[in-house]
Amino acid sequence: MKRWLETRKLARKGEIRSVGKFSLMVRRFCRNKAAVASLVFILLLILIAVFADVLTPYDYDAQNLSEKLRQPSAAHWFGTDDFGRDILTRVFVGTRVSLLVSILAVGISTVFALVIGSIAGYFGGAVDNVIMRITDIFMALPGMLFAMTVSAALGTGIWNTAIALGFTSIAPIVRQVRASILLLKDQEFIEASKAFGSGNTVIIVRHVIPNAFAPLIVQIALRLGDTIMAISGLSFLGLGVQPPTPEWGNMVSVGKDYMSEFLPLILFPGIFVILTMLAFNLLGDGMRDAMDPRMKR
Amino acid sequence: MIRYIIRRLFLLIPILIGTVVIVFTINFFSDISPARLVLGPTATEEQVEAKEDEWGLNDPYLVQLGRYFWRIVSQGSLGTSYIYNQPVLKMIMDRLPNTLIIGLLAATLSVMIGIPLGILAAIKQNTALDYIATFLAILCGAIPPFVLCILMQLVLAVRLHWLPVSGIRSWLGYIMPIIACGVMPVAMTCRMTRSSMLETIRQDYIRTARAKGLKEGTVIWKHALKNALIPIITVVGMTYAMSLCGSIISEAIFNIPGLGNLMNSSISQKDYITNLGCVLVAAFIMSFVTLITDLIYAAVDPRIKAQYAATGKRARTYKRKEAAV
Amino acid sequence: MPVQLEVKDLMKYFRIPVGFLHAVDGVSFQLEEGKTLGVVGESGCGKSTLGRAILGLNEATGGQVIFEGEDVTHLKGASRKAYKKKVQIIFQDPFSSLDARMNVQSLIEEPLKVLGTYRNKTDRLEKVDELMDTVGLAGRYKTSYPHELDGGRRQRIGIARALAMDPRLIVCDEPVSALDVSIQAQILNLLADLQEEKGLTYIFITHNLSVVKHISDRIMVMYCGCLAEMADTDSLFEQPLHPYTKGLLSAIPVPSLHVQRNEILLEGEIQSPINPRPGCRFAGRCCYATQLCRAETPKPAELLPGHIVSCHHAGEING
Amino acid sequence: MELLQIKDLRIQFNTDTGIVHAVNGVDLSLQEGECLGLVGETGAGKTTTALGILDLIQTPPGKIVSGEILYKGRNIREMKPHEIRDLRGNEISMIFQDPMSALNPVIPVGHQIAEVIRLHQKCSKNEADRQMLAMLEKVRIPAERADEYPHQFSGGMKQRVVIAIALACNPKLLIADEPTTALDVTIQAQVLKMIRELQQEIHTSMLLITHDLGIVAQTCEKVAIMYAGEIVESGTAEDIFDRTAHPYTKGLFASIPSIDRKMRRLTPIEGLMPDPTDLPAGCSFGPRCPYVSDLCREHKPELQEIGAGHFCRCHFPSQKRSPEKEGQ
Repeated sequence: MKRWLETRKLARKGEIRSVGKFSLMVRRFCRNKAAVASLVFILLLILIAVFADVLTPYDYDAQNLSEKLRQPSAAHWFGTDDFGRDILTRVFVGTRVSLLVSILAVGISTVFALVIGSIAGYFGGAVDNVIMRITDIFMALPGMLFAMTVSAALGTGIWNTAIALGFTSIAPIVRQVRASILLLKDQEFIEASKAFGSGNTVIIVRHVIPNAFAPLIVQIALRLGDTIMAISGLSFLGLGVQPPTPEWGNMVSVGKDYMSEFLPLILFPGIFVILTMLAFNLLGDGMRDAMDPRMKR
Repeated sequence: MIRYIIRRLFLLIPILIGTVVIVFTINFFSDISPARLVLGPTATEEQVEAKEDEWGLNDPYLVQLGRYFWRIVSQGSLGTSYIYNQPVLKMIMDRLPNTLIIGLLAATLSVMIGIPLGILAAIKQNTALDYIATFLAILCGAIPPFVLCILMQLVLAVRLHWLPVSGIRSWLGYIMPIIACGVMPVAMTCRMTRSSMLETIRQDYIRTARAKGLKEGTVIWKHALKNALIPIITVVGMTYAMSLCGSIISEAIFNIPGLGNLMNSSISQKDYITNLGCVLVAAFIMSFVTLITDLIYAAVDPRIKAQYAATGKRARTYKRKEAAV
Repeated sequence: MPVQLEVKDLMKYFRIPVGFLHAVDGVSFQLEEGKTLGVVGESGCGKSTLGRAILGLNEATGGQVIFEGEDVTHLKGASRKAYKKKVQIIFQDPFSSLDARMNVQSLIEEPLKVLGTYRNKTDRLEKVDELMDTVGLAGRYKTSYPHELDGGRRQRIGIARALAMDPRLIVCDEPVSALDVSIQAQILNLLADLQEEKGLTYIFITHNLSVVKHISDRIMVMYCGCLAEMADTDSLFEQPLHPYTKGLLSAIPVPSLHVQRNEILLEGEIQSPINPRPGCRFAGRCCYATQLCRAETPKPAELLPGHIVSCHHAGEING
Repeated sequence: MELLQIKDLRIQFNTDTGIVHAVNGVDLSLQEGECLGLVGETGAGKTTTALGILDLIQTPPGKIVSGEILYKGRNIREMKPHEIRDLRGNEISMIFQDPMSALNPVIPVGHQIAEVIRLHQKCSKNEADRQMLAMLEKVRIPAERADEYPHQFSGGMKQRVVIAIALACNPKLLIADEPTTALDVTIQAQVLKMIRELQQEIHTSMLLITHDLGIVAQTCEKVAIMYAGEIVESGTAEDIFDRTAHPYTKGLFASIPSIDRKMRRLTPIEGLMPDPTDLPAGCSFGPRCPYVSDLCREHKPELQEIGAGHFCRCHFPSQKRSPEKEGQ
């Protein structure tokens, strides 16, 4: 009944102006204020990341031992750290590091997972079986332990951290990609296309990938958030991104030692991590709801 | 059913072997020698070389790997730690109880809070209660564990002096680690319960139950909850699996001698053999909890039970039919 | 009229965890050009699988499909593509058989791209206009998406897509089952007009007996993967020979207060097509069943001219 | 006396795209022991009306805006929740369209039947089980299958379980919402026969909702045709089938391929049902009606009595009586 009503309503509208499924999604998304706010916040973070160097008059690495551990002031909005460096600048540069590493990591894992998952899902049979048994093994490793092991083996730094986190999150994405391809494969429109004599490549390119794309975007948004959390966790433990390169996690780690007398070094990076995580989660949820309107009601 | 369990237990073996092989391979190709770390920078190349020979680190890949598995099968030993010079198994067993206590309590806590809160939010959908619960759940899911641990330490221990800053000398020491491990699972369980309940309440059989004249409470608790449980069980299972393997970050911050702490130190100190032992134990815990989860599925949903029973028989029927055609 | 399609002892088994599902089990028929064969049966009787096997969407397990004198059962590559141009399908659910991301124009253009006759886009779009006109879709819907249209219009898109290949034979797999009666009538009229205009051959698969009677020249009744009875439409409705057909016909609810029917109520349920035992598959529900029926699968036999029935006792039952 | 009387029932749904007028002033009445067929196409508001009777409309988004639903003279809309619950499954029960999803998949079928007996008859568990087994026997399901789960039953058997649940407490009124649409023809015949027999056995009145005029002809004495949330024609089965008055009803008959007569072309109703968020000002069937006039476009016709007990919502009912029907 509900589907019918929606269709009927749109059937009338279709005579005036046509609305694609995508623009319908955008409309539903825009109605979700929290998700739109998150999107704005994330765009802001990206701007901060890009212009981190010019937003403040300080250099993130410029030490000033006479000015160390200062509380927030007009000159240093977020205060200064144990080497007298401006915390605001370091949080901004940390934003760049976190976003860069997580985008790289998610990019790596998504590309690999897409290829592997599509092969497993679309062709099935023995190939699928082998791939799934291997992912079972990877899934049996606790995520943080695995990420730390790989990270320790590869060494620290932006690229190594990205590769470590990317590599360790391939398996769960492979499963998701495979599941959504399996779901798609049974759709009648794929069969309809086969009835015209379309080959596998045509079907994958024209139907499977575009249809698997939307749910994948949601996954990517959620993954980006999770990865930022993992990066800061690794950096906090001394793996991942190492000082002097600022990163939210390693800043908090330093702040921990001055916990009882000096808060800004914990507070500001902490707030940035929490807000970023919140934003990516709300954005992901908002996009999922926009795609599957049933969940909203 | 028993056939299914046995089959699953056998399938554990390749998974455990696989995890060890993966981690072993990663460690094998790492270029930092544990011997160098143990002996310190002053040691000569020869001393390092001798130490590596003693540990068998200069043998070929397959020999080392084979030796590791052979030691497990023949002696039931996971080797001796490079750093602490103690049997790895003993080190793990000493630390496991602390992790298990915290993990079990944290996961149980999350179930006790997350599920009821999720159900409540679903029943009272779009009310203030629902919004608050949903917002709290999203917020709790967004706080990284290290920030949460430090904030708790700061407020509850350093400022208020209610709890010890770290260590588990008294039972009070367990409180913060349990909360730290429990917050994220509470959030996940709550959100999953809410969305699963909402999905179930929309089903036709719930309408049938209402049309019977049942009270709303009976409809929810008897007809809806059992159907909504499957995805909830998945999340709860994951929660238990993760918690029982120990939280590396919170054990490090609260200085708890547990499995997570051992993993952390073995990784940072390149104590590869201890690391492998931890991986093996963690993978076993993860797989075992997954198996339990799958069995609970069958107890909840008769359709899944029927499916398991069918997979047990499958192998034989297949062969017979193939012969026939 | 020459025979266009010949199906010989077609079999399609699916492997499932507990054994084999005999979806189609030895079906044979011939179909003349420009005629309509109605395939009726209840859910799970294998009628859709039969249609897909003829198209090659499910490769047959055994038997032969001969189209215009050529064996097309196991085609590969270019010859398979050539066959698909001549034989097309219209699906039951006009919602799931259309990719929701594509608008009407690109949906109808898709088969034209595969076809490859129209090299440039303008030619293709011209053809799209022509097809939309043929199936009665107003040009203003070109930019609409399937979810914005009602079931009838969506089914028209499906028909246009099938026609794009300029086929000789169309398998209509329950094309009107998802539609309301008033829309159903519109689509049935369209299909009849197209057949007249283009001399198409139809295999019309449905569970709705009134619809099948309306549109078919000849009807095949399937039961549990097997052919139960096949005859010209009038002869089947006037003189059904198989006990199952009799029960089926008497179960049709007729929208009139003045039709008196001697109701033959079929008891029991349809037998599972999974690992069936030998014997007549209808024996469990048949009031005439004997030891013979349970032991031996009946062969289709031509009891009256052009009237084929698979029943050991068809002769005795019908005197 | 009327068992059920619905007066000017209006139900709306608030959706993103606007207010959906699902039911717009429906009047129905049902005598004791009678069987009324409510016929209409998808989206005509049949199911919504039925759910409205049992107060099962999901609120929000749905809402009963106005009207009375009198059951034995009492207005259900004014009853307290516990009074309505006492009616549901006990005095008024419902059979749903899709047997595949109407049964709870994780509860044994026997328990699902016994539950409603225990609830309304306040009896012991053993007594309820005894009655449950008797009920299973009535719908011809072997008693030993009571402990099985819905997924172990075929569609027809599931629908029989649903019937057993609905009739377990000998209701006064049975609302059957497309009870056989999801079933095969031969199974449909079995289930319909069973419903009819049981209905007569326990003297239940029935509101049969369907889109299939054939089923109505077999089952119902009274018929009401629904279009766009309104009753457009109602009367005895003879009135509707032999003295068809409303052009929509006529159109429905002309759209159905006949099993008895050969015809080359069908005469479908052109166009689509109006958008329920934006109904036309005058007659809601006007845009599709071959006889439409300016009067129809401007003024909504009222339901008027054109013969004893035969009502029709049309400005020109008599002129449109179908000539070819008289031949039958």
